[in-house]
Amino acid sequence: MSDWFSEPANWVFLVLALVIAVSAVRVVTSTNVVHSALFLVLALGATAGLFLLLSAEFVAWVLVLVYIGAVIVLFLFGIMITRAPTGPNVEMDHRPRAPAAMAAFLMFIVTAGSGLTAFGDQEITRLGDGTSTELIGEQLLQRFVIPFEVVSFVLLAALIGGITLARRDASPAEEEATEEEVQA
Amino acid sequence: MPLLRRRKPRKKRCRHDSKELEARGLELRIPEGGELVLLNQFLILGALLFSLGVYGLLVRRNAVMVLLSIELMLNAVNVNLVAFESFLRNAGAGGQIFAIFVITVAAAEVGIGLAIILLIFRNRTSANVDELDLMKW
Amino acid sequence: MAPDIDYLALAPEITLAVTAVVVLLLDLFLPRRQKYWTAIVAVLGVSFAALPLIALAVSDVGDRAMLGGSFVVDDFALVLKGLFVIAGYLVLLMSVGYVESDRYYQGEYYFLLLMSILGSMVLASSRDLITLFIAVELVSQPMYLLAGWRKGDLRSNEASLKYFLLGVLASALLLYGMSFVYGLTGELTFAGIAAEGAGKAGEPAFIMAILFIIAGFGFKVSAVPFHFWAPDTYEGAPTPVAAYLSVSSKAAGFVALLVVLYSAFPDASGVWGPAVWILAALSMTLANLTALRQTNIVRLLAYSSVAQAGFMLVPFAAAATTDAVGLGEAFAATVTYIVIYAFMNLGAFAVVIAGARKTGTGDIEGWGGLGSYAPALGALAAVFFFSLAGIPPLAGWIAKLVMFGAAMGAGSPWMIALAVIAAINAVIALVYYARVVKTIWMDPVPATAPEEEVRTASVAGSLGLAIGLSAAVVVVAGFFPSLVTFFSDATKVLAGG
Amino acid sequence: MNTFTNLVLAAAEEAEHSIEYGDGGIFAEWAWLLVIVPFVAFVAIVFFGKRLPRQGGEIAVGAMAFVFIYAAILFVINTVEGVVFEHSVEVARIGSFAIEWGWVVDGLSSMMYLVIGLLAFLIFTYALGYMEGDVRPTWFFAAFTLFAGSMLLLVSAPNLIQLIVGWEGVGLASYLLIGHWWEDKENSSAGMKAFYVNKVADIGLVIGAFVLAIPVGSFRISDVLDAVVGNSGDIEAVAFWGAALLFIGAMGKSAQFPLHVWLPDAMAGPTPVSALMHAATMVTAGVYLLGRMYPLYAEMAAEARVPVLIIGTITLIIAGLLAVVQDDIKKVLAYSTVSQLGYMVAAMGAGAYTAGLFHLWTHAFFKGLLFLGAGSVIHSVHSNNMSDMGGLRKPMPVTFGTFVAGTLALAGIFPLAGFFSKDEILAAFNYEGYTAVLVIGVVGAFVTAFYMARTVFLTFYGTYKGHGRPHESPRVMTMPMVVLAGLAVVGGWVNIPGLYTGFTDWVGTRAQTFAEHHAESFDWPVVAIGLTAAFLGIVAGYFLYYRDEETQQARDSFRIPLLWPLLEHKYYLDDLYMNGIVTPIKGPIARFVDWTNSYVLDGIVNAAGFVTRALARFVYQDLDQRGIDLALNGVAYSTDDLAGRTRLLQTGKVQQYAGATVIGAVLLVIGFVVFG
Repeated sequence: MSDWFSEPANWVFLVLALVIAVSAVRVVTSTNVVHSALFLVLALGATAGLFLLLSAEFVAWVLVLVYIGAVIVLFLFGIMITRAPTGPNVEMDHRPRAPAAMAAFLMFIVTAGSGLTAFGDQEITRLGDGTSTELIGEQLLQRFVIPFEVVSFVLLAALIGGITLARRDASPAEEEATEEEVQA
Repeated sequence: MPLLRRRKPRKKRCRHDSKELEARGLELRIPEGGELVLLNQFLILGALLFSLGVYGLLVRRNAVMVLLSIELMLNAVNVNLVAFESFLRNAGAGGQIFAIFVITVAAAEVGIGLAIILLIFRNRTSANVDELDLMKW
Repeated sequence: MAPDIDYLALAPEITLAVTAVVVLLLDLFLPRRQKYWTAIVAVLGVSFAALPLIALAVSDVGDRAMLGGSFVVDDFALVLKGLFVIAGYLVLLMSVGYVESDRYYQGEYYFLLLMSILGSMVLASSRDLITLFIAVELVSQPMYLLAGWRKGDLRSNEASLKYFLLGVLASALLLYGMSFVYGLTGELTFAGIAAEGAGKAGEPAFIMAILFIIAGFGFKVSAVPFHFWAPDTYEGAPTPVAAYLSVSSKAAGFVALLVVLYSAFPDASGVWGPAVWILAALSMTLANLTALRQTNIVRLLAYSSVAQAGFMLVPFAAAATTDAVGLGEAFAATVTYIVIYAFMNLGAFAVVIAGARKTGTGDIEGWGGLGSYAPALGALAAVFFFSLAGIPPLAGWIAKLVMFGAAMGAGSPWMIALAVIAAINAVIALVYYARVVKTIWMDPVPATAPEEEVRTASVAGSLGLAIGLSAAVVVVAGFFPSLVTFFSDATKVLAGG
Repeated sequence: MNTFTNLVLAAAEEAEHSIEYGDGGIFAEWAWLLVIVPFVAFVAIVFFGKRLPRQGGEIAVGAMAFVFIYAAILFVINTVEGVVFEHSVEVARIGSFAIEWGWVVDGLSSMMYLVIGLLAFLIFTYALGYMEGDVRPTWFFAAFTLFAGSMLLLVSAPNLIQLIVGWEGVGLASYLLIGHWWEDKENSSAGMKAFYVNKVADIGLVIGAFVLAIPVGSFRISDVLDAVVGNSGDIEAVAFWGAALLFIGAMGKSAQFPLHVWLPDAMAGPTPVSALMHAATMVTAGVYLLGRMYPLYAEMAAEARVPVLIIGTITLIIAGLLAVVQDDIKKVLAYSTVSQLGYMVAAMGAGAYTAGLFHLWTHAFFKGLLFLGAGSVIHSVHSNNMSDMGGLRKPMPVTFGTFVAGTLALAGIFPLAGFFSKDEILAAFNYEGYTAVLVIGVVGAFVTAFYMARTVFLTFYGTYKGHGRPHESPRVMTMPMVVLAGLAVVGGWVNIPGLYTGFTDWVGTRAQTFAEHHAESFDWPVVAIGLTAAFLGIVAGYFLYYRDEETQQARDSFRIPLLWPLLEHKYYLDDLYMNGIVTPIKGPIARFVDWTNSYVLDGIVNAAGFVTRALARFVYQDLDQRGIDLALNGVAYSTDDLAGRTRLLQTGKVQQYAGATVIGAVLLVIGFVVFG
């Protein structure tokens, strides 16, 4: 065990993991929606740090940009627009929580257990050998060009559909009016 | 640029000989010294995130909170994928690319989810998922 | 260095993508009253997508693989793409009248539907985890939105949210499983996974990964216990969307399952066979029992579709206990069932759309006497429902026969037990299918029925065409099953049969 | 390497594939017309029937006339030269199995063609009169034609798949026909009941077909039976199970105990339907299946004949007793049919292939006749209940005469048709040494004669108790009855042991040879016992129901409640107590004591009748109505109850669904890791 602690990367890991774990717990237990969202930012930020530790820079920055830059802002907008109670709210959870906790616990046993049985004490031996962003870009546009193109359609569909669904409907009369305006 | 670059070879800790690795079909991986960073520490963190996400999904009443929990679960997958990628380090960078796709898809999902939540909120002035049981049995 | 792309192989997808974008652009410039052009373009685009498929089918080049074997156009992919195109075509036809009649965003509606069809097309060719995952997402995400398309209807909102939340949960499970498959084998392509994973079938982590993937796709095919969204979503969603969910989306889930299980985990059939056995038995029994008590016709069809998914899973379970030949047969049996199911279920939904307009209700009781004022519709309803029940000589019977053949052919006691469960369930299913037919034909017209002119109003042309085409297939394939088995035999390539 | 093109070519090649053997001649080669013509007629009636003067009835009758004439020609050819012909066309391949359509012309099938063609022709003609002025005659004739066509498809099947298709088609058509007058909810429910019960039994048929086909690698009946006869392949291992499972299917269609419950309810359909269904089609399908697969039962799966024999025997006596207490004339005949089917099945179980089929043959004539007669009576008095009839001998002479001929034939009186066939079955029981079965068979013969005598006396003797003025039916209805009456008299003369055994030769003309257990000549003691039992039955019926109108009424004053206790629950119980138990005990038993004092000899005969009736009442009220119906309803209820519970899983709460998904996935993993 002392060997493990003698490895500086592990200290970094420990700190990041602790931050991630604590913020993740707060995400699911906080009684304040905004706090939850901000803790999610923290968890994701620390995850990005973890990715840097694993020398996956590109993914780390994508995570920061996409999540912290865009998704969380979206969330905060969502929270504001839906006027979710931003203050502490004890009614945030179902009662009793035990069945949910049980299910989550079983899930943890299964997911963590499979990792433990499969990889035991195998090590990440090439921690520092980062995959270059160049390779990722090349791969994305070579081997994974089809999913790359398809995912753009996923985003487009989500965008178009999301706007259509979320926007307030004008009454038919109003629509007619705007249309006439446009045509005029 | 990697955050930590350690090149000090520590051969004695290497638990895998190349033969075993070949048997695993990972000929691309060149053992150059263990660093005692276990794969499992990442996987267990991933499992923890995933399970916490499950807990939040099951227990939160507000739909936005449920969505936040789902983001935790998807993030757990990213942790797994990136950790596996550094563990395997095969030339394709598949794990990282997979993670990028997961992030993108998750973003799309958040957009869709918030649109739906907004719609429901407008119609019912509440975003609590447990109040939605018009249809059952 | 440009990626090596076979454009002919991609032509069906490209056609659809272009159509979708054209629909979207057209929608911007069309005045409100002429939005129906989007429907016409969408239908035409889907029809055109069939042309390259035919060209590929008759071309002399064999399998076309590209991008390191992660995108393959073989007979399996062609057959299923054909199915997706036809099913999409029928759903579009069903949608036309339905979408026009209310305040729907037509352009966006067709765009999203086309996106989902595009996703299923890509899915059929996907041979690596990333492509498969993205394709699955492209199939589902537009559907999350379309389920809530009746924006003012609380039920539709609820349908959308339930589908979305459970869908995302399923995606998360799927991804978690996939991440472990990647970690354990170091491969993303199915061929690589199959090669690397050969000796790993007994590892708990591998078992977990496979089962999570099954759970993820189990959601898409709505197998018990991952089916809960289906009844609620079908009931609340616009009916053509429910039809699409119960046919194309379900078929996409099956295609994904077939591809993953047969081509990525051929050596782990000892794991997924029994798992699928459990899902099949649960799906058939639970859904059929619950369907007995349903009063809403769409909800009844939802449970029916869950039960049918159970029947489709039966041959999968057989794969675990059989030899290579049996594997191919089990594979072909599932494909046969999916193809036949697609037509009979789409037909049933189309009849439901037409019938709901005539009777003004989705309650089965309100459908009493439909046969007396709309005999053709009543007769077609009988055709589809009896086909779903597996009454010869309708096509549904062939599907059941093939399914039984695969189960019995495997010969193990477990499979015979499953065949018996399936047979008992076929009887239970007959009860509720026949009850609908009986209500339509033999019950009096209820007092709540709308006035004469609504009841006898003619069915919209496109909807009628959809019903007619489905009925033709269901009847003709019953007499000439080789029309279907010919194609499903061709798909055996994937199972190495 | 274009796989699609190759597959097209291969498929085209395989479709040509067929087998033929035996000397067919043009008539055997064209025998597919027998199946196609009714289906074409069906389509024609559906689309054009409404525009025709008789609403499509003429097409139906024409098609059946064709079937009859063609079947008669085939039959004659077969009697002359013994045709064995089989032709199959591949329709599709499923896995390694070919799905084929084809037709068989051999002794067994040509006998069935003739029975179906003849009965269908006569009954369709009769229906022209009977259904005049019906609410939807076009629908009726369409479904009726479909029914006959499906039966012919079943009989002509050279493979099990086609047999199942025909089998299901018969079930579907019967559902349509039984529920024909669906304005009355009971009728459509009866149709559904028949459909469901048959479907339950069909599980056995379908699985049995696969069980037999898989080791042989073919669904072709001739392949399966060749494997059985040649003892080749793995068929021996599955023979018992295959045979037993097929018998479950046969139990459903041929209304064997305890799956007979649908048949009495099926009387809700129009009488011509009952006649065709119970004489020539539907119920004979099970017996035909046993006959078709008989080489399997003969040797290899001989143990599977034990349940066949037991079920058949139970059915013949229980259903016979049930017939004694019915007031509805059609129900008497319905239970009588079940009972006679019990004879046929028991004969098959005892190894008497020819005897079973012979009884099928004769039974078709006299039971068809009796149903037509009953229909004629019902048509005239507008009631099914014998308590509304009586004294019809004079206003309906033709009906009376033919009905009596049918009764005597059914009772097995020499030299009518039923005598020969029933005697042959009893002789087979004796020959095989099944003494207990023989005794039950003889008692059954007594019961048969008794309830038929009761029916005749209650219907045609005494005074008229109904409303209106009964009248003879039109000629279009009476002519078929006269023809059938003739056949009921002479139909048995085709197989007189020691004199002329043409029937044995006909039905023995088939591709596979097998050993049959058969008595070669009359078994005189059995003949004597059987005849005596029949006579005693008639005499008992005479004493109980003939002597004068007063006693007739008093002795039959109890009314058996109608069969649907669910719907009239309360009424049913009251009725049961009053009429079913109290009155019979107060009245007839008191009189019984009186009789034994006055006429001893007379009393013995009467006692037999009363014991029969008491037993019958027990069987009907306690066993059938309470026991079996309750058991079957119990299954239905518990299914329904279960449905009510499973429904509650769908709580509508999305997070509970999510929980179920998570738990489901996790438990699967845990289960597989721990137990796998």
